[in-house]
Amino acid sequence: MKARLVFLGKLADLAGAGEIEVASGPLEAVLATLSPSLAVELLGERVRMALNGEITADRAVVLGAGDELAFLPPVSGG
Amino acid sequence: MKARLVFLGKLADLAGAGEIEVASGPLEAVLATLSPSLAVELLGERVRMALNGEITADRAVVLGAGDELAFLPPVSGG
Amino acid sequence: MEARLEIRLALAPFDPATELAAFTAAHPQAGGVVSFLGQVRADGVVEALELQHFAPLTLPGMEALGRAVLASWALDGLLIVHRAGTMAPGEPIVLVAAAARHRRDAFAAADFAMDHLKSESWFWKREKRAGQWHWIEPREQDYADKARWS
Amino acid sequence: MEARLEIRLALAPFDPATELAAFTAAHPQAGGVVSFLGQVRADGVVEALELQHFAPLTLPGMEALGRAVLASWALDGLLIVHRAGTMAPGEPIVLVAAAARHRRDAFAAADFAMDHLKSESWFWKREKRAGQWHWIEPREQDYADKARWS
Repeated sequence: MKARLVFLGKLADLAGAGEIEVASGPLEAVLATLSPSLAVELLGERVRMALNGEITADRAVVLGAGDELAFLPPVSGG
Repeated sequence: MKARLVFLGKLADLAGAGEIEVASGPLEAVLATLSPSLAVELLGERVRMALNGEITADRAVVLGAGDELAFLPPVSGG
Repeated sequence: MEARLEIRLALAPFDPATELAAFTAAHPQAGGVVSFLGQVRADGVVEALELQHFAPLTLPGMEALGRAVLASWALDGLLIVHRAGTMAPGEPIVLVAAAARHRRDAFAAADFAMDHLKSESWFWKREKRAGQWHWIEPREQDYADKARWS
Repeated sequence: MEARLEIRLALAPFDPATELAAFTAAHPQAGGVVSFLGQVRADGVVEALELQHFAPLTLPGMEALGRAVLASWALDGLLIVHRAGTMAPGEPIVLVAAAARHRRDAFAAADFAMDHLKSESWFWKREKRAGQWHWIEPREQDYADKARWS
Protein backbone atom coordinates (compact mmCIF):
# COMPACT_ATOMS: atom_id res chain seq x y z
CA MET A 1 0.00 0.00 0.00
CA LYS A 2 2.84 2.36 -0.91
CA ALA A 3 2.76 5.50 -3.04
CA ARG A 4 5.68 7.57 -4.35
CA LEU A 5 6.54 11.24 -4.08
CA VAL A 6 8.85 12.60 -6.79
CA PHE A 7 10.81 15.82 -6.33
CA LEU A 8 12.16 17.88 -9.23
CA GLY A 9 14.86 20.53 -9.26
CA LYS A 10 15.80 22.08 -5.96
CA LEU A 11 12.99 20.25 -4.17
CA ALA A 12 15.06 17.06 -4.55
CA ASP A 13 17.92 18.75 -2.70
CA LEU A 14 15.55 19.80 0.09
CA ALA A 15 14.05 16.32 0.29
CA GLY A 16 17.47 14.67 0.19
CA ALA A 17 16.30 12.37 -2.62
CA GLY A 18 14.68 12.49 -6.06
CA GLU A 19 11.84 10.29 -4.83
CA ILE A 20 10.63 8.60 -1.66
CA GLU A 21 8.11 5.92 -0.83
CA VAL A 22 5.25 6.93 1.45
CA ALA A 23 2.19 5.22 2.90
CA SER A 24 -0.85 5.85 0.71
CA GLY A 25 -3.59 8.13 2.00
CA PRO A 26 -4.71 11.77 1.83
CA LEU A 27 -1.98 14.23 0.79
CA GLU A 28 -2.34 16.14 4.05
CA ALA A 29 -1.60 13.00 6.07
CA VAL A 30 1.33 12.09 3.79
CA LEU A 31 2.91 15.54 4.16
CA ALA A 32 2.54 15.35 7.94
CA THR A 33 5.07 12.51 7.93
CA LEU A 34 7.72 14.71 6.25
CA SER A 35 9.88 17.38 7.82
CA PRO A 36 7.80 20.54 8.33
CA SER A 37 10.26 22.69 6.32
CA LEU A 38 10.00 20.36 3.33
CA ALA A 39 6.20 20.19 3.65
CA VAL A 40 6.00 23.99 3.58
CA GLU A 41 8.11 24.15 0.41
CA LEU A 42 6.01 21.47 -1.29
CA LEU A 43 2.87 23.47 -0.61
CA GLY A 44 4.42 26.67 -1.98
CA GLU A 45 2.22 28.69 -4.31
CA ARG A 46 4.55 28.30 -7.26
CA VAL A 47 4.96 24.53 -6.89
CA ARG A 48 2.82 22.50 -9.25
CA MET A 49 1.89 18.84 -8.86
CA ALA A 50 1.52 15.98 -11.33
CA LEU A 51 -0.42 12.86 -10.34
CA ASN A 52 0.76 9.89 -12.41
CA GLY A 53 2.13 12.29 -15.01
CA GLU A 54 -0.93 14.56 -15.24
CA ILE A 55 -0.93 18.06 -13.82
CA THR A 56 -3.36 18.43 -10.92
CA ALA A 57 -4.24 21.34 -8.70
CA ASP A 58 -6.11 19.16 -6.21
CA ARG A 59 -4.40 19.61 -2.86
CA ALA A 60 -6.96 17.26 -1.30
CA VAL A 61 -5.84 14.34 -3.48
CA VAL A 62 -5.86 10.90 -1.86
CA LEU A 63 -2.87 8.78 -2.90
CA GLY A 64 -3.68 5.16 -3.64
CA ALA A 65 -1.27 2.24 -3.85
CA GLY A 66 1.18 2.70 -6.74
CA ASP A 67 0.29 6.36 -7.31
CA GLU A 68 3.10 8.77 -8.15
CA LEU A 69 2.78 12.40 -7.08
CA ALA A 70 5.46 14.72 -8.49
CA PHE A 71 6.27 18.16 -7.10
CA LEU A 72 7.39 20.61 -9.79
CA PRO A 73 9.04 23.89 -8.78
CA PRO A 74 9.04 26.78 -11.27
CA VAL A 75 10.81 25.72 -14.46
CA SER A 76 14.08 27.45 -15.19
CA GLY A 77 13.73 27.12 -18.95
CA GLY A 78 15.57 25.22 -21.61
CA MET B 1 42.17 55.39 -76.92
CA LYS B 2 39.51 52.85 -76.06
CA ALA B 3 37.14 52.76 -73.10
CA ARG B 4 34.85 49.95 -72.01
CA LEU B 5 31.13 49.80 -71.30
CA VAL B 6 30.01 47.00 -68.97
CA PHE B 7 26.40 45.81 -68.86
CA LEU B 8 24.91 43.95 -65.91
CA GLY B 9 21.79 41.82 -65.72
CA LYS B 10 19.24 42.21 -68.47
CA LEU B 11 21.17 45.13 -69.98
CA ALA B 12 23.75 42.59 -71.17
CA ASP B 13 21.00 40.78 -73.07
CA LEU B 14 19.85 44.02 -74.67
CA ALA B 15 23.43 44.94 -75.57
CA GLY B 16 24.16 41.46 -76.88
CA ALA B 17 27.33 41.31 -74.76
CA GLY B 18 28.51 41.75 -71.19
CA GLU B 19 30.91 44.46 -72.27
CA ILE B 20 31.98 46.33 -75.38
CA GLU B 21 34.87 48.55 -76.36
CA VAL B 22 34.03 52.09 -77.39
CA ALA B 23 35.99 55.12 -78.46
CA SER B 24 36.69 57.37 -75.48
CA GLY B 25 34.89 60.70 -75.24
CA PRO B 26 31.81 62.24 -73.64
CA LEU B 27 29.12 59.75 -72.59
CA GLU B 28 26.58 61.38 -74.86
CA ALA B 29 28.82 60.86 -77.89
CA VAL B 30 29.53 57.26 -76.85
CA LEU B 31 25.84 56.43 -76.50
CA ALA B 32 25.13 57.95 -79.92
CA THR B 33 27.18 55.13 -81.46
CA LEU B 34 24.90 52.47 -79.91
CA SER B 35 21.47 51.36 -81.05
CA PRO B 36 18.91 53.96 -79.97
CA SER B 37 16.82 51.38 -78.07
CA LEU B 38 19.85 50.31 -76.01
CA ALA B 39 20.86 53.92 -75.37
CA VAL B 40 17.36 54.69 -74.06
CA GLU B 41 17.53 51.74 -71.66
CA LEU B 42 20.97 52.74 -70.42
CA LEU B 43 19.70 56.23 -69.60
CA GLY B 44 16.69 54.82 -67.72
CA GLU B 45 15.93 56.47 -64.39
CA ARG B 46 16.51 53.28 -62.40
CA VAL B 47 19.83 52.43 -64.06
CA ARG B 48 22.88 53.40 -62.02
CA MET B 49 26.42 53.81 -63.33
CA ALA B 50 29.81 52.94 -61.89
CA LEU B 51 32.94 54.56 -63.30
CA ASN B 52 35.96 52.36 -62.66
CA GLY B 53 34.05 50.62 -59.86
CA GLU B 54 32.76 53.76 -58.15
CA ILE B 55 29.10 54.76 -58.32
CA THR B 56 28.60 57.98 -60.21
CA ALA B 57 25.50 59.96 -61.09
CA ASP B 58 27.35 62.17 -63.58
CA ARG B 59 25.64 61.69 -66.93
CA ALA B 60 28.05 64.22 -68.45
CA VAL B 61 31.08 62.04 -67.68
CA VAL B 62 33.88 62.02 -70.26
CA LEU B 63 35.41 58.58 -70.75
CA GLY B 64 39.19 58.54 -71.00
CA ALA B 65 41.41 55.76 -72.36
CA GLY B 66 41.12 52.63 -70.22
CA ASP B 67 38.07 53.85 -68.30
CA GLU B 68 35.33 51.34 -67.48
CA LEU B 69 31.75 52.55 -67.22
CA ALA B 70 29.29 49.95 -65.87
CA PHE B 71 25.52 50.17 -66.24
CA LEU B 72 23.67 48.64 -63.31
CA PRO B 73 19.94 47.92 -63.59
CA PRO B 74 17.88 47.59 -60.38
CA VAL B 75 19.27 44.75 -58.29
CA SER B 76 17.07 41.72 -57.90
CA GLY B 77 18.46 40.81 -54.51
CA GLY B 78 20.51 37.97 -53.17
CA MET C 1 1.93 19.08 -48.53
CA GLU C 2 1.78 18.61 -44.79
CA ALA C 3 4.57 20.12 -42.74
CA ARG C 4 6.96 17.72 -41.06
CA LEU C 5 7.42 17.95 -37.33
CA GLU C 6 10.43 16.40 -35.62
CA ILE C 7 10.75 16.82 -31.86
CA ARG C 8 13.34 15.02 -29.78
CA LEU C 9 14.61 14.99 -26.23
CA ALA C 10 18.30 14.05 -26.40
CA LEU C 11 19.70 12.31 -23.34
CA ALA C 12 23.22 12.30 -24.81
CA PRO C 13 25.22 14.89 -26.80
CA PHE C 14 24.04 15.56 -30.34
CA ASP C 15 25.77 17.12 -33.33
CA PRO C 16 23.90 20.23 -34.52
CA ALA C 17 25.68 20.32 -37.90
CA THR C 18 24.56 16.79 -38.72
CA GLU C 19 21.03 17.48 -37.53
CA LEU C 20 20.77 20.66 -39.56
CA ALA C 21 22.23 19.12 -42.70
CA ALA C 22 19.69 16.28 -42.52
CA PHE C 23 16.83 18.71 -41.87
CA THR C 24 17.84 20.94 -44.79
CA ALA C 25 18.23 17.96 -47.12
CA ALA C 26 14.72 16.82 -46.15
CA HIS C 27 13.25 20.16 -47.29
CA PRO C 28 14.61 20.93 -50.77
CA GLN C 29 11.41 22.76 -51.63
CA ALA C 30 11.88 25.30 -48.83
CA GLY C 31 13.51 28.54 -49.86
CA GLY C 32 14.90 29.21 -46.41
CA VAL C 33 15.90 27.52 -43.19
CA VAL C 34 16.32 29.49 -39.97
CA SER C 35 18.05 27.79 -37.07
CA PHE C 36 18.88 28.62 -33.49
CA LEU C 37 21.58 26.75 -31.63
CA GLY C 38 21.96 27.28 -27.91
CA GLN C 39 25.13 25.99 -26.31
CA VAL C 40 26.66 25.98 -22.85
CA ARG C 41 28.67 29.18 -22.70
CA ALA C 42 32.40 28.60 -22.33
CA ASP C 43 32.78 31.59 -20.03
CA GLY C 44 35.44 30.12 -17.76
CA VAL C 45 33.04 30.22 -14.78
CA VAL C 46 30.40 27.57 -15.42
CA GLU C 47 32.02 24.14 -15.21
CA ALA C 48 28.93 22.11 -16.05
CA LEU C 49 25.24 22.57 -16.71
CA GLU C 50 22.54 20.07 -15.79
CA LEU C 51 19.03 20.06 -17.16
CA GLN C 52 16.58 17.81 -15.37
CA HIS C 53 13.46 16.74 -17.22
CA PHE C 54 10.27 15.02 -16.10
CA ALA C 55 9.45 12.32 -18.62
CA PRO C 56 5.64 12.49 -18.48
CA LEU C 57 5.61 16.22 -19.25
CA THR C 58 8.83 17.42 -20.92
CA LEU C 59 8.65 15.75 -24.34
CA PRO C 60 4.83 15.99 -24.58
CA GLY C 61 5.15 19.71 -23.79
CA MET C 62 7.72 20.17 -26.56
CA GLU C 63 5.47 18.30 -28.97
CA ALA C 64 2.51 20.53 -28.10
CA LEU C 65 4.69 23.59 -28.70
CA GLY C 66 5.75 22.17 -32.06
CA ARG C 67 2.14 21.68 -33.13
CA ALA C 68 1.28 25.23 -32.03
CA VAL C 69 4.15 26.61 -34.12
CA LEU C 70 3.03 24.66 -37.20
CA ALA C 71 -0.49 25.99 -36.71
CA SER C 72 0.73 29.58 -36.56
CA TRP C 73 3.15 29.87 -39.50
CA ALA C 74 3.32 28.42 -42.99
CA LEU C 75 6.23 26.03 -42.58
CA ASP C 76 7.53 23.09 -44.55
CA GLY C 77 9.08 21.61 -41.45
CA LEU C 78 10.09 22.22 -37.86
CA LEU C 79 12.86 20.52 -35.89
CA ILE C 80 13.38 20.81 -32.14
CA VAL C 81 16.15 18.85 -30.41
CA HIS C 82 16.66 19.57 -26.70
CA ARG C 83 19.26 18.05 -24.43
CA ALA C 84 18.63 16.84 -20.90
CA GLY C 85 21.32 15.65 -18.51
CA THR C 86 24.74 17.03 -17.69
CA MET C 87 26.60 19.11 -20.27
CA ALA C 88 30.11 20.54 -20.50
CA PRO C 89 30.93 24.08 -21.70
CA GLY C 90 30.60 24.34 -25.48
CA GLU C 91 28.11 21.47 -25.72
CA PRO C 92 24.82 22.07 -27.53
CA ILE C 93 21.68 22.49 -25.42
CA VAL C 94 18.98 23.13 -27.96
CA LEU C 95 18.58 23.27 -31.73
CA VAL C 96 15.49 24.71 -33.36
CA ALA C 97 15.18 24.83 -37.14
CA ALA C 98 12.28 26.05 -39.26
CA ALA C 99 12.05 25.51 -43.02
CA ALA C 100 9.64 27.67 -44.98
CA ARG C 101 8.89 28.96 -48.42
CA HIS C 102 9.04 32.51 -47.05
CA ARG C 103 11.91 33.75 -44.93
CA ARG C 104 9.70 35.80 -42.60
CA ASP C 105 7.74 32.71 -41.48
CA ALA C 106 10.91 30.76 -40.73
CA PHE C 107 12.40 33.56 -38.63
CA ALA C 108 9.22 34.14 -36.63
CA ALA C 109 8.61 30.43 -36.03
CA ALA C 110 12.13 29.78 -34.72
CA ASP C 111 12.06 32.90 -32.57
CA PHE C 112 8.64 32.02 -31.10
CA ALA C 113 9.67 28.42 -30.43
CA MET C 114 12.79 29.53 -28.56
CA ASP C 115 10.93 32.09 -26.44
CA HIS C 116 8.44 29.43 -25.38
CA LEU C 117 11.04 26.73 -24.82
CA LYS C 118 12.95 29.15 -22.59
CA SER C 119 10.02 30.29 -20.53
CA GLU C 120 7.69 27.34 -20.18
CA SER C 121 9.27 24.04 -21.05
CA TRP C 122 9.59 21.45 -18.30
CA PHE C 123 13.28 21.70 -17.44
CA TRP C 124 15.06 22.46 -14.19
CA LYS C 125 18.54 23.82 -14.57
CA ARG C 126 21.57 23.97 -12.33
CA GLU C 127 25.11 25.15 -12.92
CA LYS C 128 28.34 23.98 -11.35
CA ARG C 129 30.59 26.85 -10.38
CA ALA C 130 33.76 26.40 -8.29
CA GLY C 131 32.77 22.81 -7.67
CA GLN C 132 29.31 23.67 -6.29
CA TRP C 133 25.94 23.12 -7.96
CA HIS C 134 23.51 26.08 -8.00
CA TRP C 135 19.89 25.90 -9.12
CA ILE C 136 18.91 28.53 -11.68
CA GLU C 137 15.73 30.47 -10.99
CA PRO C 138 13.40 31.52 -13.80
CA ARG C 139 14.56 34.74 -15.44
CA GLU C 140 12.26 37.72 -15.79
CA GLN C 141 13.72 38.27 -19.27
CA ASP C 142 12.36 34.90 -20.36
CA TYR C 143 8.83 35.86 -19.34
CA ALA C 144 9.22 39.20 -21.12
CA ASP C 145 10.43 37.45 -24.29
CA LYS C 146 7.41 35.19 -24.30
CA ALA C 147 5.02 38.08 -23.64
CA ARG C 148 6.06 39.64 -26.98
CA TRP C 149 3.84 37.08 -28.71
CA SER C 150 0.63 37.56 -26.73
CA MET D 1 36.58 41.16 -27.08
CA GLU D 2 36.07 42.43 -30.60
CA ALA D 3 33.44 40.73 -32.70
CA ARG D 4 34.66 38.67 -35.64
CA LEU D 5 33.36 39.46 -39.09
CA GLU D 6 33.64 36.96 -41.92
CA ILE D 7 32.17 37.93 -45.29
CA ARG D 8 32.69 35.90 -48.44
CA LEU D 9 31.49 35.83 -52.02
CA ALA D 10 31.52 32.20 -53.12
CA LEU D 11 32.02 31.58 -56.83
CA ALA D 12 31.55 27.81 -56.41
CA PRO D 13 29.17 25.70 -54.28
CA PHE D 14 29.76 25.80 -50.53
CA ASP D 15 28.66 23.47 -47.73
CA PRO D 16 26.51 25.30 -45.16
CA ALA D 17 26.89 22.58 -42.52
CA THR D 18 30.68 22.81 -42.62
CA GLU D 19 30.58 26.61 -42.57
CA LEU D 20 28.18 26.69 -39.64
CA ALA D 21 30.10 24.08 -37.64
CA ALA D 22 33.32 26.08 -38.04
CA PHE D 23 31.58 29.32 -37.12
CA THR D 24 30.00 27.79 -34.01
CA ALA D 25 33.29 26.23 -32.94
CA ALA D 26 34.96 29.64 -33.27
CA HIS D 27 32.48 31.16 -30.79
CA PRO D 28 32.33 28.90 -27.71
CA GLN D 29 31.61 31.92 -25.50
CA ALA D 30 28.39 32.73 -27.38
CA GLY D 31 25.23 31.38 -25.85
CA GLY D 32 23.38 31.29 -29.13
CA VAL D 33 23.88 31.12 -32.87
CA VAL D 34 21.10 32.06 -35.29
CA SER D 35 21.53 31.13 -38.91
CA PHE D 36 19.63 31.61 -42.12
CA LEU D 37 20.23 29.40 -45.11
CA GLY D 38 18.67 30.31 -48.43
CA GLN D 39 18.70 27.67 -51.12
CA VAL D 40 17.43 27.31 -54.68
CA ARG D 41 13.93 25.98 -54.28
CA ALA D 42 13.48 22.53 -55.78
CA ASP D 43 9.98 23.34 -57.00
CA GLY D 44 10.12 21.36 -60.24
CA VAL D 45 9.82 24.55 -62.28
CA VAL D 46 13.10 26.41 -61.88
CA GLU D 47 15.87 24.45 -63.59
CA ALA D 48 18.71 26.76 -62.66
CA LEU D 49 19.36 30.08 -60.98
CA GLU D 50 22.09 32.51 -61.92
CA LEU D 51 23.30 35.36 -59.76
CA GLN D 52 25.52 37.88 -61.49
CA HIS D 53 27.75 40.03 -59.36
CA PHE D 54 29.84 43.12 -60.10
CA ALA D 55 33.22 42.66 -58.45
CA PRO D 56 33.94 46.28 -57.54
CA LEU D 57 30.68 46.65 -55.64
CA THR D 58 29.22 43.30 -54.57
CA LEU D 59 31.70 42.12 -51.95
CA PRO D 60 32.47 45.65 -50.66
CA GLY D 61 28.72 46.17 -50.25
CA MET D 62 28.40 42.95 -48.26
CA GLU D 63 31.33 44.01 -46.07
CA ALA D 64 29.73 47.39 -45.39
CA LEU D 65 26.50 45.63 -44.43
CA GLY D 66 28.44 43.35 -42.09
CA ARG D 67 30.04 46.31 -40.35
CA ALA D 68 26.65 48.00 -39.99
CA VAL D 69 25.21 44.86 -38.37
CA LEU D 70 28.11 44.64 -35.90
CA ALA D 71 27.59 48.28 -35.01
CA SER D 72 23.89 47.74 -34.30
CA TRP D 73 23.82 44.60 -32.15
CA ALA D 74 26.03 43.08 -29.48
CA LEU D 75 27.46 40.13 -31.39
CA ASP D 76 30.40 37.84 -30.87
CA GLY D 77 30.62 37.16 -34.58
CA LEU D 78 28.87 37.44 -37.92
CA LEU D 79 29.26 35.23 -40.98
CA ILE D 80 27.89 35.99 -44.44
CA VAL D 81 28.60 33.66 -47.35
CA HIS D 82 26.84 34.46 -50.62
CA ARG D 83 27.03 32.51 -53.87
CA ALA D 84 27.38 34.04 -57.29
CA GLY D 85 27.24 32.11 -60.53
CA THR D 86 24.90 29.38 -61.76
CA MET D 87 23.18 27.15 -59.20
CA ALA D 88 21.06 24.00 -59.45
CA PRO D 89 17.87 23.39 -57.42
CA GLY D 90 18.70 22.54 -53.81
CA GLU D 91 22.04 24.36 -53.87
CA PRO D 92 22.74 26.96 -51.20
CA ILE D 93 22.55 30.63 -52.18
CA VAL D 94 23.28 32.45 -48.95
CA LEU D 95 24.23 31.63 -45.37
CA VAL D 96 24.06 34.22 -42.61
CA ALA D 97 25.01 33.32 -39.05
CA ALA D 98 25.13 35.54 -35.98
CA ALA D 99 26.65 34.47 -32.66
CA ALA D 100 25.73 36.42 -29.56
CA ARG D 101 25.58 36.22 -25.83
CA HIS D 102 21.88 37.05 -25.96
CA ARG D 103 19.48 35.23 -28.25
CA ARG D 104 17.49 38.37 -29.13
CA ASP D 105 20.55 40.09 -30.63
CA ALA D 106 21.43 37.07 -32.75
CA PHE D 107 17.90 36.78 -34.17
CA ALA D 108 17.61 40.48 -34.96
CA ALA D 109 21.06 40.68 -36.54
CA ALA D 110 20.48 37.70 -38.86
CA ASP D 111 17.00 38.93 -39.80
CA PHE D 112 18.27 42.46 -40.53
CA ALA D 113 21.22 41.16 -42.56
CA MET D 114 18.93 39.01 -44.72
CA ASP D 115 16.44 41.82 -45.35
CA HIS D 116 19.25 44.08 -46.52
CA LEU D 117 21.01 41.42 -48.58
CA LYS D 118 17.71 40.70 -50.32
CA SER D 119 16.80 44.29 -51.07
CA GLU D 120 20.03 46.12 -51.75
CA SER D 121 22.96 43.85 -52.43
CA TRP D 122 24.57 44.02 -55.85
CA PHE D 123 23.24 40.90 -57.50
CA TRP D 124 21.25 40.37 -60.65
CA LYS D 125 19.24 37.21 -60.78
CA ARG D 126 17.78 35.11 -63.55
CA GLU D 127 15.97 31.79 -63.56
CA LYS D 128 15.88 29.10 -66.19
CA ARG D 129 12.39 27.74 -66.75
CA ALA D 130 11.50 25.38 -69.61
CA GLY D 131 14.94 25.95 -71.07
CA GLN D 132 14.62 29.75 -71.16
CA TRP D 133 16.36 32.28 -68.94
CA HIS D 134 14.20 34.98 -67.33
CA TRP D 135 15.54 37.99 -65.43
CA ILE D 136 13.99 38.50 -62.01
CA GLU D 137 12.75 41.98 -61.20
CA PRO D 138 13.07 43.43 -57.69
CA ARG D 139 10.21 42.32 -55.43
CA GLU D 140 8.07 44.82 -53.58
CA GLN D 141 8.12 42.44 -50.61
CA ASP D 142 11.88 42.85 -50.35
CA TYR D 143 11.58 46.62 -50.06
CA ALA D 144 8.83 46.20 -47.46
CA ASP D 145 11.00 43.79 -45.45
CA LYS D 146 13.84 46.28 -45.39
CA ALA D 147 11.53 49.16 -44.44
CA ARG D 148 10.69 47.35 -41.18
CA TRP D 149 14.06 48.49 -39.83
CA SER D 150 13.88 52.19 -40.63
